[in-house]
Amino acid sequence: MRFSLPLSILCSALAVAACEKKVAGPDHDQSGGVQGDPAPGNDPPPPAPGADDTILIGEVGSLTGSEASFGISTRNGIELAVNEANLAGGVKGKKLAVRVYDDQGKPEEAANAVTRLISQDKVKVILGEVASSNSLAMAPKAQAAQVPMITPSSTNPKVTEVGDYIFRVCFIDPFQGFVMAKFARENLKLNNVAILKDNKSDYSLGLSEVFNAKFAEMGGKIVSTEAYSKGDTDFRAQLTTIKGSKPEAIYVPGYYTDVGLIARQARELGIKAPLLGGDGWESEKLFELGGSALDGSYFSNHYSADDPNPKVQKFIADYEKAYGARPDSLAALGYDAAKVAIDAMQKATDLSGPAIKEVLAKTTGFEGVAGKITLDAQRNPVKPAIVLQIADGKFKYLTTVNP
Amino acid sequence: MSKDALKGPLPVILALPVLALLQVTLQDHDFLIYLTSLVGVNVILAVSLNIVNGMTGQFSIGHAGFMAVGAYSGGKLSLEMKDYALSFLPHVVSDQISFMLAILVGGAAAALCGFIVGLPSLRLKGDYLAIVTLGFGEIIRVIVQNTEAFGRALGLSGIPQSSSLAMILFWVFLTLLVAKRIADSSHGRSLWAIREDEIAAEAMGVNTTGYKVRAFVISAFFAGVAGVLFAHFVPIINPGSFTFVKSMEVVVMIVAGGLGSTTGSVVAAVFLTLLPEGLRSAFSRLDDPSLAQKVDQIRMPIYGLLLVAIMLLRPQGIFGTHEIWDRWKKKPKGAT
Amino acid sequence: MSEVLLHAQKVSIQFGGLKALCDFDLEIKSGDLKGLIGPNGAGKTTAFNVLTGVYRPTSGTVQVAGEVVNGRLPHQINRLGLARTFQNIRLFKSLSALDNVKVACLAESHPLFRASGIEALRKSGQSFMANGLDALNNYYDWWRALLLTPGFLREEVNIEDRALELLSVMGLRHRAEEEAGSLPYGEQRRLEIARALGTRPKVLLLDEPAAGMNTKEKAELMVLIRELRDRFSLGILVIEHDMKLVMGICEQITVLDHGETIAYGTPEAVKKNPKVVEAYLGEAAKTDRPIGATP
Amino acid sequence: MADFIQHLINGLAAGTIYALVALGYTMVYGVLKLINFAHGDVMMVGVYIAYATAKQLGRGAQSSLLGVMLIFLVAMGGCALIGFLIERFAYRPLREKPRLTALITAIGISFALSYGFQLDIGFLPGAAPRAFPEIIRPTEWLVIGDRDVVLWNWQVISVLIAVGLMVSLQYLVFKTRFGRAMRAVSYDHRTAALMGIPVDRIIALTFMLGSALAAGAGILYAIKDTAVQPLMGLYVGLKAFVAAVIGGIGHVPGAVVGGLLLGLVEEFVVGYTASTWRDAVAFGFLIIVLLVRPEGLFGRITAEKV
Repeated sequence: MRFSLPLSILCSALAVAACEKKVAGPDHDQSGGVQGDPAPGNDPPPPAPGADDTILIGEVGSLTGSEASFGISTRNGIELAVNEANLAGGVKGKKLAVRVYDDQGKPEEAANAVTRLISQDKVKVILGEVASSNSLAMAPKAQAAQVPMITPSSTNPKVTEVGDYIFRVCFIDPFQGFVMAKFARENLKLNNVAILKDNKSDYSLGLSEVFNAKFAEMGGKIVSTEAYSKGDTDFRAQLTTIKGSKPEAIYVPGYYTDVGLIARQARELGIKAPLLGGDGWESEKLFELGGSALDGSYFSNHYSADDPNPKVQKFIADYEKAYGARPDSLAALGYDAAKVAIDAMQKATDLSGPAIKEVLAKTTGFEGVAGKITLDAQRNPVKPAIVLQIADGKFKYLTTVNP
Repeated sequence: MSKDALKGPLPVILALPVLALLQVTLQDHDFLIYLTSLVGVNVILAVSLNIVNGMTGQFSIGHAGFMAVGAYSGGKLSLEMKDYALSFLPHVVSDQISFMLAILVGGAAAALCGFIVGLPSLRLKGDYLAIVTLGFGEIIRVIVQNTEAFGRALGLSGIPQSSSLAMILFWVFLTLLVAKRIADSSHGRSLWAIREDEIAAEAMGVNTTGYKVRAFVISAFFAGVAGVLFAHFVPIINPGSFTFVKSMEVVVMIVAGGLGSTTGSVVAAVFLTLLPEGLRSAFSRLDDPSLAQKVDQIRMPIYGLLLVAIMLLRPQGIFGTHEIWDRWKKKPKGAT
Repeated sequence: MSEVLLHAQKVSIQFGGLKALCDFDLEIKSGDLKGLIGPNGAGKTTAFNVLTGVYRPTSGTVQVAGEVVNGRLPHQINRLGLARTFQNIRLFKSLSALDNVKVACLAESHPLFRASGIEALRKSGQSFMANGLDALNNYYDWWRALLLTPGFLREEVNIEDRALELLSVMGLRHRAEEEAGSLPYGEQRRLEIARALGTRPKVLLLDEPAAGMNTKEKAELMVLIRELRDRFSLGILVIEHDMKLVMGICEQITVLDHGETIAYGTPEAVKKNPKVVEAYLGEAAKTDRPIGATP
Repeated sequence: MADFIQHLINGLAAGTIYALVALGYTMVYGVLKLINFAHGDVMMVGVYIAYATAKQLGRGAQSSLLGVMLIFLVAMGGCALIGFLIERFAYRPLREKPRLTALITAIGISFALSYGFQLDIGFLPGAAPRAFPEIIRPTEWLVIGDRDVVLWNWQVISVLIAVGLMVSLQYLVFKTRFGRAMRAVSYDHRTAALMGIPVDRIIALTFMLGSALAAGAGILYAIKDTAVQPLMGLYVGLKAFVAAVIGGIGHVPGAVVGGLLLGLVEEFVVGYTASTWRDAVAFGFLIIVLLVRPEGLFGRITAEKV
């Protein structure tokens, strides 16, 4: 009697586990024909989107938690691209569908989600993640299952080093750090710059490291380096120390949630030097949090909404119509990643992993909204970055820096 | 069941062929294996935390810290040993031996930390201890974040994925066995006594400080083992995986299962790990799969409310301090 | 004359400015049955706490079985052969009565390194090494439990037998499986004594063992205490408010008032001591209860 | 030197907030012997209430004296209500249960609030941080050199408010009937009940007072750092708890000194040594204090009655 409740819970838990069991694993080439025994009571695989007339694309993103806005932008971009493709008749006569899983920004959940996409949903292509550590959690699984994976916006070089099934459509950290260093040294003619990095984010650490090296290489001087943790709200201690080193600019390669507050507090402490940053800055929210404190600051980015290219303008108009907001870089990159994937599936001889991979590896001159994508031997795109200036609560296109 | 039937290391030996069979049967079910691995790790975490929080009545909320110590030390070791193998053995065997070594080293490193954190429990009680363990977890995270060798914020990737279902289930089984045997022994009774009344226990000749520290050490060892296992099936370990939130998840499991009940910890750990997956499975078959994405969003607040509800309605959790195997024994532990 | 098992010499303890106990002397040998009385707040329980190591004395020495135990922890003192009960019953409430006694029936330790060797190390100044070996011993003990070695299983059986025997002695055999917290008051008091006996004490300190008992139970308890002394050849020290009980069983009585020992001697001598009468009259006047009367 | 003075100002400004939140911890601990883990999250809810009120008032009204007072009043009142509800329905039923039960409940409430507020369902605000309106127009009060050292009006105002609150709390606890009742409950609530003190009401009032205090502290915090987000309470709460323990939990001036001390220690460690270790500072400090002087700077050792 006393155990009836726990037992029933146990049973239901087992039932849940059991229904996972019904779906057999993917066909491993290396498993040499020996397949897992079908589980007892073998039911047909789950109905709905998995059926024959649709091609399933898998996506993993952080849709909840502090990085939710990144995941949501990316998802919207992907959705837009897929809808366009479906309107144009789909791929090989089949409709496309996207299966999205949330990983809450945690690598173990990302690995879980990607395993689920591969072995349960049997997706043809995987798109994601934004954060490099999460992409690194997914990549080995995709590589092992020979499912091509395209990350829209993981900038750490390690991601594509995992294997030949891993691609990306954004430039990598070393390039972006280099862009800002070059811009600061050559365009702004700065000599002394301080760095304020986010110690909790590999993205921020990567960028500041490259900036540090390149800026010094070009003859500039890094006068002080301080750190904070994502989610902090008081940066005065670091900024006061930075102020003492009298920099001409402060490189803050962080996320907009922190940068807005950093800018405000820097001005409050009497720091007049402009801030420099990376693509993590781009968000309408930056202005809400930072107000006018950010005027005169610069950051590098993937694309600019000012780009007169009709393709870009159409994307912006469509996106605004669908989601009621201006697309940011992550949306653009998500859109590009999906476009590249769809294009590859169309061109591939069949929809097997290796076939799609072959086509993807040969991507050259693909017209994306965030620049022309040509993949190099490391499956990284070679494309320019742009530098935006902030003025009067707007991002203003300033210049393009080529690799 | 007579005690002699399962004496000494015999159950371990009996379990091995069963695990091997499972391993062979499930070889190609990637997702199922991944899920079972996660469940296994959570079970080990919950059962080991139950030794400190449930049996000994101390309240540690920094279990993820020990897990991190194990994951990073074991993971780093595996990463370094990746290119070495014992030449006289087949690769698979050699890999498993170095994996086992990594597990033991990771467990030992965590146990050492458990000893260091256990020492302040000489002087601290209840809430204070809770905060110190929490602080310990945070400090571990900061140390990892500042150490280049541990990959800083990005984390440690490229650890050989040598984990197997058999290995994980083996350690789950070992943890359970240890927890059960502790609970049934004179050591276990001393821990219960400390939980009930520390002063009386001390007056009855129980070295309360020593026992508390030892409980911490054992609990930390298994948390460390869980960490090493985790590091060998998740392709990247990252400070973000071992935060306060992870510790709280484990606390929710043992509180829901019943503080002090190993069975309860297992059931709650299995259930709470599979619940989001089950919901995701169920929702993704619906017409509107977007519901599946919301599962995780509402998980944490639900956990919080669950804790409050359990404390108010059934503070002893599902099982209280009972165990499933109490049913087969003549004498049950006093009902709570 | 048997050896002195518990010996307190000029023991004092101070809390802040308050002297809770002052120059307390006590000697207990095997077979002794002594009483400690005094008005409320006289420092009786404090004396117990000092003797058992809960508080560290400010001055003076306490010796148990010939060893000075000042500053040792309660469990170490207990291991030397001093056990106690508590005024406000402190049983392990949610454990069964049997388990309560089993906790106290600590297993003999089976050290990897011999205790005498460790002691020698410690005496030669290498306390770090000694502590290390001690710790190893402790962990080694757990292995026996984890591997269920035959020796360990035998020990568990022995512990259970002994615990059941002690329950029988205290007339609680039939309550073995019951939750300690659910027993009636008088039985809880007896269970506490059984638990204390589990630690194989040489000296037993009973803190108001008869509190809350009815007359019949008290009479039984008096007989029981004497029996225990003879059966286990214990030295017993009793704190009790019930004068009839104290005067009835104790051979020697110490009287405390405001932390000071104001009288010591046989029940008859103590009863006649004017200081005692005065100390108690102060209270008796308030509570309207003459010395020696049962309320 | 200018750096040093600026660090000092920053540290005191941060410390003031910790001190105010720590006061609430200390008060609740005093009467209930419970570490109210949810205290920081109640503060967070208070800030959101203030945020919503300010938005309702609109740009002009929110920074008028009346507007500011209204914002404080609404937020503090709202939090007092939340504190009352939490006490009444979550802690009171558990008062006679083991302390662990209440601790777990407190952690549960903290989780439910901080993660519940991250949802974007219904009125809940979602995870993204929002800019807190400038309800006190920032004005420089003191500028040394070429803006080498800057002191702002709100920094002075928060210190004044904190000192004022501390003094009135000290007065309340030691000079009023309510305070006497509080102390009696703190000493032994069963005996206090026998003496005719309405224990339930005293505890509820203390809780409400502590929660209102948290709301006040939260608003000052939001003014300082100009942002509000659901997880803000978790960290500030933990640090304030550390401050309360450092000062000696249950001790009113101790909480203030502990808070200021923690603010300064954090500031100087970050400013003058490696800023990457910032997150470990508070806990490291706590562990050192607990090991060296477990009762805190001003606390007294209380021997457990045997």
